[in-house]
Amino acid sequence: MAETLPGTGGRGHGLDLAMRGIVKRFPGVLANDHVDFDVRRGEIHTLLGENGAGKSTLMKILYGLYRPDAGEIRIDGEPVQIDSPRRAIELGIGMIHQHFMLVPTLTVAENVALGLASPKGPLLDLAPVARRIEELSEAYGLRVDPGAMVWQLSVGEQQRVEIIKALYRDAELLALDEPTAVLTPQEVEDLFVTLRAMAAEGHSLIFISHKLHEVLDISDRITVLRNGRLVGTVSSADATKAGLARMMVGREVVLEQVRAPVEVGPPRLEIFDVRARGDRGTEAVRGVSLQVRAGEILAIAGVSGNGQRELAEVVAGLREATGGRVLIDGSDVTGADPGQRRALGLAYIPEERMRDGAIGQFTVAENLMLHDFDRPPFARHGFLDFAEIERHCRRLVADFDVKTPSLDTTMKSLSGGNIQKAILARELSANPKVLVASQPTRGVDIGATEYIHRRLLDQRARGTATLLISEDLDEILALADRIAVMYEGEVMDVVDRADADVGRLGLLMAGVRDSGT
Amino acid sequence: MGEFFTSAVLVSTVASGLRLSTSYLFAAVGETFGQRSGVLNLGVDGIMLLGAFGAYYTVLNGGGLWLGMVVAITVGLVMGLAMAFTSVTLQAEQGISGIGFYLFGLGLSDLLFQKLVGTPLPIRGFPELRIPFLADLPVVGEMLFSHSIVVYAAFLLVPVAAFVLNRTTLGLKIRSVGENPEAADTLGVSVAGVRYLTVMTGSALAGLGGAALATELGIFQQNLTAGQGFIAVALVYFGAWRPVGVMAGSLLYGLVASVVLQLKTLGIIPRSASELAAMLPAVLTILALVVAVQRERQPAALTKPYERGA
Amino acid sequence: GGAGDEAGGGEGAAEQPFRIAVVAPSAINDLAFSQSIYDGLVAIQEEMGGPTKVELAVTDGTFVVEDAAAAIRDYAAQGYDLVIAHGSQYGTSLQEIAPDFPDVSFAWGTAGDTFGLPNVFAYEAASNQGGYVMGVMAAALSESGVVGIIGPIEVGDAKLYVDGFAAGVKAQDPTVDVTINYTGSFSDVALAAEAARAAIGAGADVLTGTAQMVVGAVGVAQEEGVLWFGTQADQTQLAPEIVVASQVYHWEVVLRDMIDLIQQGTLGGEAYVIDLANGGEEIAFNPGFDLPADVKQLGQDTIQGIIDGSIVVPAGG
Amino acid sequence: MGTLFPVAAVLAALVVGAVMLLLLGASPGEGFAAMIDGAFGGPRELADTVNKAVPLLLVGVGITIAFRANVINIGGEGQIVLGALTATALALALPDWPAVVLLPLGLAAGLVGGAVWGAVPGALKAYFGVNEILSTIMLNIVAVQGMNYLLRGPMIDPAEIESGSRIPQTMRLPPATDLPVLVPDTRLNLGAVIAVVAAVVVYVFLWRTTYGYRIRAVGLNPFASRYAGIDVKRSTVVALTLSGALCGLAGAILVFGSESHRMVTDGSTTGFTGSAGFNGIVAALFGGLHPIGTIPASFLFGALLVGANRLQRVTQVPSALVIALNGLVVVFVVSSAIWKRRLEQRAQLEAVQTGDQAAQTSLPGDVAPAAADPPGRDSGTDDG
Ligand SMILES: Nc1ncnc2c1ncn2[C@@H]1O[C@H](COP(=O)(O)OP(=O)(O)OP(=O)(O)O)[C@@H](O)[C@H]1O
Ligand SMILES: Nc1ncnc2c1ncn2[C@@H]1O[C@H](COP(=O)(O)OP(=O)(O)OP(=O)(O)O)[C@@H](O)[C@H]1O
Ligand SMILES: [Mg+2]
Ligand SMILES: [Mg+2]
Repeated sequence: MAETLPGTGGRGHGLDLAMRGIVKRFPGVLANDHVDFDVRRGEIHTLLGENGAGKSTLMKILYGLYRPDAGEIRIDGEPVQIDSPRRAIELGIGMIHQHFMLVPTLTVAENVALGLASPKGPLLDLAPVARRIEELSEAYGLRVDPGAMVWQLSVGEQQRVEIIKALYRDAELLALDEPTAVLTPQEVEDLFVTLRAMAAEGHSLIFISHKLHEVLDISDRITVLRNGRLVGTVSSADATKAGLARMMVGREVVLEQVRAPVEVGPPRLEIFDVRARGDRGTEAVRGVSLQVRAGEILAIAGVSGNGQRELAEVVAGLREATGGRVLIDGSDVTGADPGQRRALGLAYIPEERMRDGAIGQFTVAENLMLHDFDRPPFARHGFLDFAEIERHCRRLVADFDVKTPSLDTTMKSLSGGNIQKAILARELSANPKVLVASQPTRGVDIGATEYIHRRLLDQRARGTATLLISEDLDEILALADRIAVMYEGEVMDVVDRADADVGRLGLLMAGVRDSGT
Repeated sequence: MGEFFTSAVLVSTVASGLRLSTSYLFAAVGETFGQRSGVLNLGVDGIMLLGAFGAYYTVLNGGGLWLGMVVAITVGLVMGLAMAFTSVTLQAEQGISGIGFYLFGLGLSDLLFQKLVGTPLPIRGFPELRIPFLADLPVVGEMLFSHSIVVYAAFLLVPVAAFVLNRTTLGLKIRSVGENPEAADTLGVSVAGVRYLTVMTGSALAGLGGAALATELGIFQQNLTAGQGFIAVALVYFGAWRPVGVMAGSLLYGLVASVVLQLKTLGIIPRSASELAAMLPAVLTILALVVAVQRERQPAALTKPYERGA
Repeated sequence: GGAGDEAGGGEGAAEQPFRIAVVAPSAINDLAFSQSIYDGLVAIQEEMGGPTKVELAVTDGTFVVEDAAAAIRDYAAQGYDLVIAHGSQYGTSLQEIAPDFPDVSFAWGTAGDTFGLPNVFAYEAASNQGGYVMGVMAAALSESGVVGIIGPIEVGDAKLYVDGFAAGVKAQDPTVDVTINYTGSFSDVALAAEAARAAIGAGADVLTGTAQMVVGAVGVAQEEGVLWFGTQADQTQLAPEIVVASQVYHWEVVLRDMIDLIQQGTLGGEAYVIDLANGGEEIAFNPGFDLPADVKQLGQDTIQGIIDGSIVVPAGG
Repeated sequence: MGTLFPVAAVLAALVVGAVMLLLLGASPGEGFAAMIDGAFGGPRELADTVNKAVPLLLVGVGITIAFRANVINIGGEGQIVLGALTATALALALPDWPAVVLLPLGLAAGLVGGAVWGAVPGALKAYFGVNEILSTIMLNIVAVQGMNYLLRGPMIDPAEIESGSRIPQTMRLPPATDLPVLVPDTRLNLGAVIAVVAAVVVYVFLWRTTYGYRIRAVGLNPFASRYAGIDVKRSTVVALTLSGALCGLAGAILVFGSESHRMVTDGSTTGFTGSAGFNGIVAALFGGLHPIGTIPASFLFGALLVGANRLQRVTQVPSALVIALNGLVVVFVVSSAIWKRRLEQRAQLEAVQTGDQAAQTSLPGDVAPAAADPPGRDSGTDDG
C-alpha cells in the first residue's frame, strides 16, 4: 500500500498534464477521437461540451478507469501508464466523479479511510482520519462531520466528502466532473472559494460544467469537445457565453427564453398544509400550502434537502402525506395513487430520472408507453397493439426531437439530455393540467436545456399549471411567474418574479426571513 | 408436557441444539463474508460435502483430526477459487452457478466416497472438551461448556467475524465492495481481490463446517449434509448479514430441531405427526422474520458482478 | 457390453453368462438396505462360478422413482435375464413395465406381491423376526429400563423391524420403556445422531435403528457407551465395542431359488420371504462383544422359538 | 451464433467428464456413445428425453417469469411437489369423472397448488420484506415434509395399509388422468405438447400483454413502475404465483405421466422431482431467459440427463458421476455467458468502425425482444 495516513503533506505543487491523441471507442460510439488536452500547474481548466461529447470518458481515462484505445498521457513531461485508479492516486491525480463514489452505509471517515493503510496495521483506526478530515475542513472551508453516515448527508455535503477524499490522498491534480450540477448557488460559491484556494496553492484543476456563467467565472482556460473531437481551447478572458455555446453546439443557441405574458386561469393544483416524512423518517415537509393556477409556473427554490423533493413526491403520489390535502383540478387526491392522479391530468418529471422516470433496459418505445400501455388504443383486451404503439412513439420522438438510433434502442444508451427529452415527451404528450417538474435540466447540456425550457413555456401558454422545482436560480428566474422558497420543510415566502432577485432569494434560501425593507 | 421441563431434558435439548447449530454456523458465517462483499454462493452445501469427505477420508487413513481439518479447509479454498473465478472473473449468474457447484460437490463427494472408501467406517471425532470451572456449573455447565472443540470454534467464529467485518481495514473494504464496488475501485481497492478473498474464506469455512459435521458424527455418507448448506445460506438472510444475527438464526434453527426431536422421543409429539413436526424449524424461521419486522437492506451489490466502466 | 471370455470345458461350450441387473435406491455399500442385496448377489455370483457365469449390473443411488423405472426398462430391453427392483417404491412402476417384457424375469423387493404377473418375483424379509429377537435381548441388557429405536420414515422394512423390536422388548419385560423416533429422513445422518442423543437423554442405554442414516446414531451410541443392535447388514465394524448383534439378510437364499426357476423357464409368480427359519435372516453376534451368556442363550432360544413356531412375532399394525 | 457458447460449454464439461471416466477405468468413447444412444438412439430414447425435458421446460418457463420480475425462484422443487399433491388429490377425489373433464381439471389443480406455493414467498417478499431465497428454501423443506405426511397418512393407498407394507404412495389414479401417449410403443405423452404450448403462451404473455409488460417493468425498475401506476407489490406476487403455477403444472404432469400413474415418495423432494426445480433454472438460463429459447434448451438438458443415466448403466460407473457431471455442465454453461456478451459487444464495436448504425441494438443479456424481435433469438447482429 503506497498511500499513507495524513500529515505527509503534498509532495510538490501541482502537476503538468498532457493528454495526446486520446482515442476511446464504445460499442456504438467513438467517445474520444484523437483528443489533445493540457493542464498546467495552478490552473483551472474547464472541459466543455454537450451531453455525450466525451468529457467524462476523457476523465475516466485519466483516472485509470478506462483504457484508451490510442494516445498518450504525460505528467510533468514523463509518459505514464495509468491502468488503474490506484496508479492514478499514486501519481497524485484525484477525481470527483459525476456520480458520487461514496458508500452510503459507511461514515464519512470510513469513506475517506477506505483503501488506505492504517497506522494500526490491519485494524481500523479512524480517530486520526477524523482529525485530519477536520484539518482539511478547516483549511479549505469544507464543513463536514467525520462521524456522520453518508446516506444522511445532503448532496452538497457528499460532494465535500469527495473533495476531502481527494485532498486526503494528496491529489495534486483534481478533476471535478459536473460538481456544480447538484449544488445551490451558495454551495457553488463555497466550492469556488475552495477551488481557487487550491489553485493558488499550485494544484492543477479540471472542471466540467454545463453552466456557462460558472465556467466563465472559475476557469483560466476552456477546452471544448464535440462528438468526441476537440473543437479548441480558449482562454477564459477571451470567451463569451454565446461564443462557447456556438463552439459546443455548432450553431447559435438562444440562451434566454422569451417569457410571453399568459392569461392566468383557475387554480389547478392546490396544496393545503401538507406534511410528509423524509426517507430517514424525520419530518421533511412541515405544513406547506401552495396554489398553482392554469398558465402559471410556480417555482420552488431552496437548498436541496429542504423538503422540495418530498413535496414533489407527495404531489405525484409517490410519498404518503402525513397531513394536509392535495387537490388536482378541484378533486381531492390526497389518498390517490399515481395512476389516479394521472387520470385527473397530472404529469411529473422526476428528479431522479433514471430511477423514477425511466426503465434503463426497456426500449425507448417501451419507456414512452410507460403510462399508457394498458389503455386503448395501445392495448386491447390485455394485449398490446404494437402497430399503434409504434405510430404513437414515432410521433413523440419526432415532436420532441429525441435523438435515438431507433425506437428499439434501450433507454440507458441514450444521452442524459435525450433521456430527459423522452421523459418530457411522455409526460407532456397528454397535455397535462398540472405538471410537476423536478430539476428538469440538471446535468443536461445547453442545447437540450434550451429545448426543455421552450417546451415548459409552451405548456404554460397552453394553460398547464406547472410546479417547477429547481436549485438553479437562473432557470427559475428564466421560467417562473412566482417563486416559493423552501427552508427546512416550510415555505419561507412566495415572491413574484418581478420582485425577485438572486440576493433576496439567496437570503430566503438560507432561512433568513424577509424583514420587509 | 411436564417431563419436558425437567432440567436433564432441558440441558440435553439445549446442548443438542448447539451441536446441531454448529455446522450451519461455520457455513453461514463464511457465507456472510461472501455476501457482504456482494457474492452469493449457493454452492455451500456441495462444498460442505467435499470438505466433510476430505476430513473424513484423512482421519480414516490415520491422518489425524487436525490434518483432516486442514484438508477440509484446503478443499474449501479450491472450491472457493473455482466459485470466485466463475462469479467474479466470468461474471456468471451467481444463484445458478452455485447450484452447479452444489450438484458437483454432491456427486463428487459421493463418487470419491464410493471409490475410495466404500463402506461407511466410523472415525473418532474430537473428544469432549470440558471447560475448567465453567463445565462444573450446574445446568449451564452441561449445556454450554461440555462440547467438542469444533462447537466452541464455531461460536468463537462469530465475534471474530464481527470484528473482522467492523473493525479492520479489510472489513471496511469488504463492506464497501458489497455496497458500492465502483466507489471502492476508484480508491484503488481491488474489487475482484476482495471478492476472491471473501468467497474463498467463506468456502473454506463451509469446508470446515462439513468437516465439523463429519467428525462430530464420526461418519461420512452420501449427502451427509442433507441440505444444511442451503439452510446456511437462508440463515445469512435471516441474520441480516451480521454474524451475530446469523448466529441467532443458526441457534433458532438448531434449537427448534432439537426440541422437536426431544418432544418426539418423549412421545409428546405423536408419531403420526412426525413430518409435520419436521416442518417446524423451517416454518418458524420464516415466521420469525415476518414477526421480527426487520427490514434490513441487503448489500446493494449482492449478486451483481462488477466490471470497471460497465 | 457383454463381458465373459469363452471359458473352455464346462457343460455348454458357448454358454452365455446369466445376466442380473439390480436397481437400488441408496449406495450398494451403505451397510444397510442396498448393501444387503448387493452382498447377496455377489455371494450368488461366487457360488455359481464367478463373473464368467453370472454378470452383474448395478444402478444404485436411484432415489428418483421415474429414473429407476427408466433403468428397469432399459435393462429389460437389453435382455438381462433377471432385473431386480430393490425398493418397495419401485413396485408400481414394475407393474407397468413387466408386461412389456414377457421374456424377462423381474424381482421386486422388498414386498410380498407379484401382482399376479407370471414374470415377477417378490421378496421380502421378515425383519420383525430378527427385530423381535434383538428386542428381547435389548430388554434383558437394559439396566435403565429404557430402550430407544430410531427409524427413517414409518414404512416398509423399517416399520416392520421397528415394530418387531418393540414387541420383543415388551415381551421380555413389559416394564421397559421403548422410545421410537422416526426422524423423517432416510438421509439426514445428523438428525439421526441427535435422535440417538435424545433417546440417551431420555434414559435409554440400548439403541437400535434402521436405514442408512443410522450410521450417525451408531457413532453417538459408541461415544456415549450405550449398546447398539444393527439390522440389514452386519454393523459390527461401525462400532466394535458396542454393537451387540446385527440382523443380517442373506438374499442369496431366495436368489438361488429364483435363478433356478428362471433357468427352468419359470420367470416369476413366486413371493419369497427370508426369515430365521429359511436361513435368509441371521443374527450375527459381534464376536468382540462380551455378551453375557444368559442373554446370548435367551437370544438363541428366541430364535429357536420363532423357527419352531412356539413364538409368533406380531407383523406390525 | 450466441447459442454456440452454451453448447461449447456443455462439450467442455463433458471433456472433464471424460477425464473422470478414464480415472474410473471406463472408456469415455464407450460412455459418450452410450450417452448419445441413450438420449437419441431411437424413438423410445427420444421419447424419454422429451419426457425428461417436460418438467425442465415448464419450470424454466416459470423461472423466466420470476426472473423478469427480478425474483429468483429457487422454490421450484417445493412448487412441483405441491402441484403434484393437489393434482393427485383431485384425481383421487373424483375417480369416476370422464377424461375430458378430469384430465384438464387435474392439471388445473396442479397449477393451483404450485401457484399457492409460489404466492406465499411472493406475498412474504412484497408485504413483509422476507427475502425470497430464504423463504423458498424453507418452503421446499415444508413441502417435502407435507408430501411425506400426506402420502404416509391421509393419501396413502388403502391397500398399503391393509397389506401392512405401507409404501408411501397413493392408489393408482383413475385412468382418466393418464396422459395420452402420443407415439405408440414409446412413453411420449401429451405432457410434451402441454409444455410447449405453455412456453408459447408465456412468451405471448410476457411480451404481448399488458400484464407481461408490467412484470418486466417491475423487474427492471420498481421505482419507475410504481410511478407509472403499476402495483409493484402485486406484480411481484403475480410473477411468483405464475412461476409457481408452471412448476405445479410440471408436478401434475410428473404424476399423470408417470410409469406408475400415482404419486410415490422416497421421503425426499428430489426423489419425486429429480431436481427439476433446480435444473429447470439452468435450462431457462441456457435458453437465454426466454420462453421459446427454453424449449430447445430443455430438450438438450433432458437429453444430457437421460443420456448420462444410460452412460452409467453401460459403463457401470457409480451414478454419483452423473450428478457431478450435471453440476459441471451447469457451472460451465452459466460461465460461458460472458463470452456471448463479449462477442456481441465486439460485434457492436466493429459495426461502429464500419459506420453501421443499424447494429446498435439493445445490450446483450437483456434479451428483451421488443415488438419486432423474432421469438427465441437474441437480438442478434446478423439480421441487422
Ligand atoms: N461505459 C460506456 N459504454 C458504452 N458507451 C459509453 C460508456 N460511457 C460512455 N459512453 C458513450 O460515450 C460517449 C461519451 O460519453 P461521456 O460520458 O464521455 O459524455 P460526457 O461528455 O461526459 O456527457 P455528459 O455531459 O452527459 O456527462 C457517449 O455517447 C456515451 O453514450
Ligand atoms: N454502460 C453504458 N452504456 C452505454 N451508454 C452509457 C453507459 N454508461 C453511460 N452511458 C452514457 O454516457 C453518457 C454520459 O453518462 P453519464 O453517466 O455521464 O450521465 P449523464 O447521461 O450525463 O446523466 P447525468 O448528467 O444526469 O448524470 C450518457 O449518454 C449515458 O447514457
Ligand atoms: Mg459526463
Ligand atoms: Mg451529465
